[in-house]
Amino acid sequence: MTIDPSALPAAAQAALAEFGAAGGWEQRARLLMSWGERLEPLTDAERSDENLVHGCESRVWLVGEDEDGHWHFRGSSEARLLRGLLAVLLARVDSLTADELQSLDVADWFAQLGLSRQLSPSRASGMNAVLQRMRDKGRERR
Amino acid sequence: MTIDPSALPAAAQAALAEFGAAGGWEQRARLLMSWGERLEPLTDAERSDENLVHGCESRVWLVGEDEDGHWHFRGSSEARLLRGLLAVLLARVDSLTADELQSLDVADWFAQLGLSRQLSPSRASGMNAVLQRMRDKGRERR
Amino acid sequence: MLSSPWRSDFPALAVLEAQGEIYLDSAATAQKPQALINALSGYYTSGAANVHRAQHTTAERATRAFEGTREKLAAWLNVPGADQLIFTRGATEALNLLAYGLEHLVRPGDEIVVSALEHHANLLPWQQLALRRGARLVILPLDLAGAVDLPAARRLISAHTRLLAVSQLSNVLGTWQPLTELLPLARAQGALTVVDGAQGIVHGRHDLPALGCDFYVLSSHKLYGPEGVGALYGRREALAQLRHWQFGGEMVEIADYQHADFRPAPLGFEAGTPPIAGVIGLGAVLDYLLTLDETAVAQHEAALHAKLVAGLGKRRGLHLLGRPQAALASFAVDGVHHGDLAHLLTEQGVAVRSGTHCAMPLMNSLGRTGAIRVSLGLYNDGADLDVFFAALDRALEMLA
Amino acid sequence: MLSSPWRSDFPALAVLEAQGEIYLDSAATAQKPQALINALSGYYTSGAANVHRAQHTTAERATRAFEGTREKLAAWLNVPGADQLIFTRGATEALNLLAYGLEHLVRPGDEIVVSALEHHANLLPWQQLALRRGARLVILPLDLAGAVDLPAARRLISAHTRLLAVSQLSNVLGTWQPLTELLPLARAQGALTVVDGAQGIVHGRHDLPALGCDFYVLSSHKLYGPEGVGALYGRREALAQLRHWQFGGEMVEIADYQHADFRPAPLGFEAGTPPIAGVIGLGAVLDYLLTLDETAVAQHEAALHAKLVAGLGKRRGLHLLGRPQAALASFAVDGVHHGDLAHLLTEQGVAVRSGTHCAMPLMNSLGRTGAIRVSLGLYNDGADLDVFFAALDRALEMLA
Ligand SMILES: Cc1ncc(COP(=O)(O)O)c(C=O)c1O
Ligand SMILES: Cc1ncc(COP(=O)(O)O)c(C=O)c1O
Repeated sequence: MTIDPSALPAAAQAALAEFGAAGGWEQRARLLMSWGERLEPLTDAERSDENLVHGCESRVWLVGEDEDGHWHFRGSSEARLLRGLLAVLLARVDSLTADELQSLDVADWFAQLGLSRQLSPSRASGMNAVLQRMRDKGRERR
Repeated sequence: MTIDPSALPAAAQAALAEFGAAGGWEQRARLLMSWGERLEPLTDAERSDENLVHGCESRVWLVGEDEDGHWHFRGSSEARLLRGLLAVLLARVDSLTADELQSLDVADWFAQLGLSRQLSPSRASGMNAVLQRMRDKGRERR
Repeated sequence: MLSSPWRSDFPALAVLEAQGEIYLDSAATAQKPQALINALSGYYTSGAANVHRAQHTTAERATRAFEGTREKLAAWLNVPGADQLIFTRGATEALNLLAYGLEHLVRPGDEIVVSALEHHANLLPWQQLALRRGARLVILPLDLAGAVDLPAARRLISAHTRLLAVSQLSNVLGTWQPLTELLPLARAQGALTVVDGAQGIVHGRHDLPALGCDFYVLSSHKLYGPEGVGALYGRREALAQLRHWQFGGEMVEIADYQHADFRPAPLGFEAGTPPIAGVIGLGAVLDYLLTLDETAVAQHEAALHAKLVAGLGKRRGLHLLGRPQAALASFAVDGVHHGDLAHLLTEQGVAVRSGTHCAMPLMNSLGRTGAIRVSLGLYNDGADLDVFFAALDRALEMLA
Repeated sequence: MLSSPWRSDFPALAVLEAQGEIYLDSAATAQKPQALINALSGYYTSGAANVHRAQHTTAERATRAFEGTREKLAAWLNVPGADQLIFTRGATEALNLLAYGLEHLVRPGDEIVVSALEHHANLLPWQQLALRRGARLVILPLDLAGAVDLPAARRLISAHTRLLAVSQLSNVLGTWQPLTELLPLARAQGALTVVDGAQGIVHGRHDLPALGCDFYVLSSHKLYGPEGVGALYGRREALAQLRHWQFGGEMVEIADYQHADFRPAPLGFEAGTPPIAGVIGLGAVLDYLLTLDETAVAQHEAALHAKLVAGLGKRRGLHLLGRPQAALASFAVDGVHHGDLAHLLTEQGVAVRSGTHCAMPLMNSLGRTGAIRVSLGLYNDGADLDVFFAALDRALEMLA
């Protein structure tokens, strides 16, 4: 279910605009890398085994806080393109409630960005595992 | 390796002649049944678990004696057509030495009788298992 | 009359017929639809890859198709969450996985309960588990029709019962087992329940959550799919009790030389490269089966089965084993060895199965050394049965 | 130059090429020859049946074809007596079968020896066996080239050694292991020897009796055959030491409710319906491979490999893992994450594998979080490598 873009957080709207304008794989990859660089950094303490998302081929860490029922996640990865994927995912999920997290159609989001293939069922990209971790966090809290 | 028929025991020569003349499956089946009836009977004591040939779907018993290096086998089965198969096998192997048993081409023998299909690799017919048991007996004794 | 509208979807039927062969052994394994052949050719022609491992395009396609089958099978069984389905080599491996994976829950003196009609695959793993752990294997007797005797089951399923393992549809008697009554008896004692759906899955759609078992196993090759593929369904809470069994490949989360952590179900129980084309092929078969009119299939199968049972009932000296309700019928004939009958039916191009049907203890308890089983697929026609009956009569005449 | 005369026998290569994809991940799984596709279609079109069970004609044909593959594989490996080959789902299952089937021989304090480069499939079953039995898992270190260090092995293989399990060809380093020196060290101590031939089997024909191991495992899908099929070879005396593991179906000799006797190898270790079409398909692949000029294949593969290694050697900041001798090469690039490289290679249609390649402990001991692996099949052309190198250079430029 595609959401009216204007209902999206500003960062997500920016992602839509920028990736929508990208001409090919090379531009998309460069965009991903630059989005990755803008990720809020994690502290060394946050890059802990506990925050490691299992099921990714490259290491990905995720932390999240529930602020009045709205979730804020931060994350990082060793790999630059993964950081970029993480950044566009975080842009989309920012401030969602646990319920919204459960029902979010991430495949659709990545499709809108022309990044469908990156949402792999295997552990290679790990975005599915990241999303699962977000949902688990949301569920634990209830 | 097909042997000169005249070198075969009389019973085997008879089998070749009779099965060679059989016109179709029905005649072959009736022949098998009549050959089966001519099997030397086993005593109750000989129909023991020990003499049971494993690996046959229907029960088959086999006993064998080594007379001066030449093997004589007797056998029986609950099933009539199996008794027939056993009879034509016994006709062929009678008086063979252990070495001859090892090298006997049974597939060829059954092929000559038009009974190829009965020499099944599965446990359904069990003729392979019977042959194996004969060979094992021959080998044990050496 | 009684002609299968789906027969031409299965190319082997025509080939066999042209050779004068009639296939009535579908309970052993089913013939395959063209949809499967196309799926296998298509997959191998367009590029194979290993699954869950690499990120390249070929691997992505294979992984998506592979996981797609898991979703399709979940939908077929009304299972919420495809991660409750583990792919195995077949029903047998699924049952072995259970018997080893649940071993830690079985203590000396515990009882494992199976029925008297189980296929070796649903008997021996439990028997051997009982022997390993000093537990007792309890056998539920049957009534005359060939269903588990419920009053006896009420007595035998007790506080000692740790696990109940029972077939849904008997592969020898063709009887549906009273699972709706049996499973609650075990559950009430806190015992785990395992249903062997190897035959049941082929006849009608089943709603596993509604059935209420903890585990259910099946084989693809009986459901018109390829061999080498099967599945184990487990309720989420039940799966969580399974210990890891086979090790290697992608089932591991983290490994060092002396220690390793494993992934949860399903991947944690799928060690090594799975039968990828086979799983994809099963998906294509499910897609095909979904295009069929379920009611029409059920009616056709019921009509065939009625004709089979009625025809057998007319032969003198012929005894049915139990009172078959679906899919197949097994019988013995006074004074005639099943091996002889099978031999003469084979000569006439009729493919039926003879022997103990991987249920030796059942045969012994019925006082038989074996029986002939005739079993049906949705592609069989009434004419197949006519051929069978004619061949049977001729064989019996020859053996008289 | 460097063009594979066999490429057109593998239809997927052209299909992938038309989509702008280059397959360099054959060590994960190989593409399949048309001969396999034909064999699968042919088998399912002309009538499927279960094996070793029924006597009807369809079953006879299937059983003969199935057992025919066992004979062909025995001939391929120069094994005298096809009954020394057990069909499994793959190398992983074969190794698990060994680790469970030999468990009774391992006592607390015994040592099981593996090398530092083992695939998880040849590490975890032994690691877990050691944990179950209170035995010690001993790790043989590697030399700089990536082969087991023989002086260290001479020290570490001792009277405590009960079993040595080692790869023939490393799936990460592409190095042949010094089996001719290693195996006698174990044998001299009365230890059993297991060779993981999953990669080795694909490159050159091997004479198993001459190799002198007790057990050898392989997977069909890496040898251009279908997934879901593998084999375990055992010397007759070694097989006799295996306890039965999975139970059910035709592996039983005699069963009653409380006790059963099992058949010897191979059937006693093939519980349940096997992957029949897959096994028959592997037979067709072996037939196909037999038509190829062995020397020509070896020369082509060696030339491709030399080109691969030389090309990688020219890239600045690129480090090969070990000194690859055959089939594949793995590498890391200073300051570049393997996941990023894999991502950008994928975008350019190049299928290589990145990560730990099911050998996490090896990666850790090499101080790497992962690597890129390029692996070759007999269908690859020199041009595939040119595409790869161009894509690699572009990716490295973007990541610079
Ligand atoms: C009731 C039942 N359970 C289990 C099995 C075993 O199935 P598979 O051989 O496919 O593992 C069969 C098939 O023969 C069966 O009929
Ligand atoms: C060296 C080695 N051993 C074992 C395996 C496991 O093979 P499979 O996944 O086919 O069981 C592999 C394949 O990845 C391998 O490369």
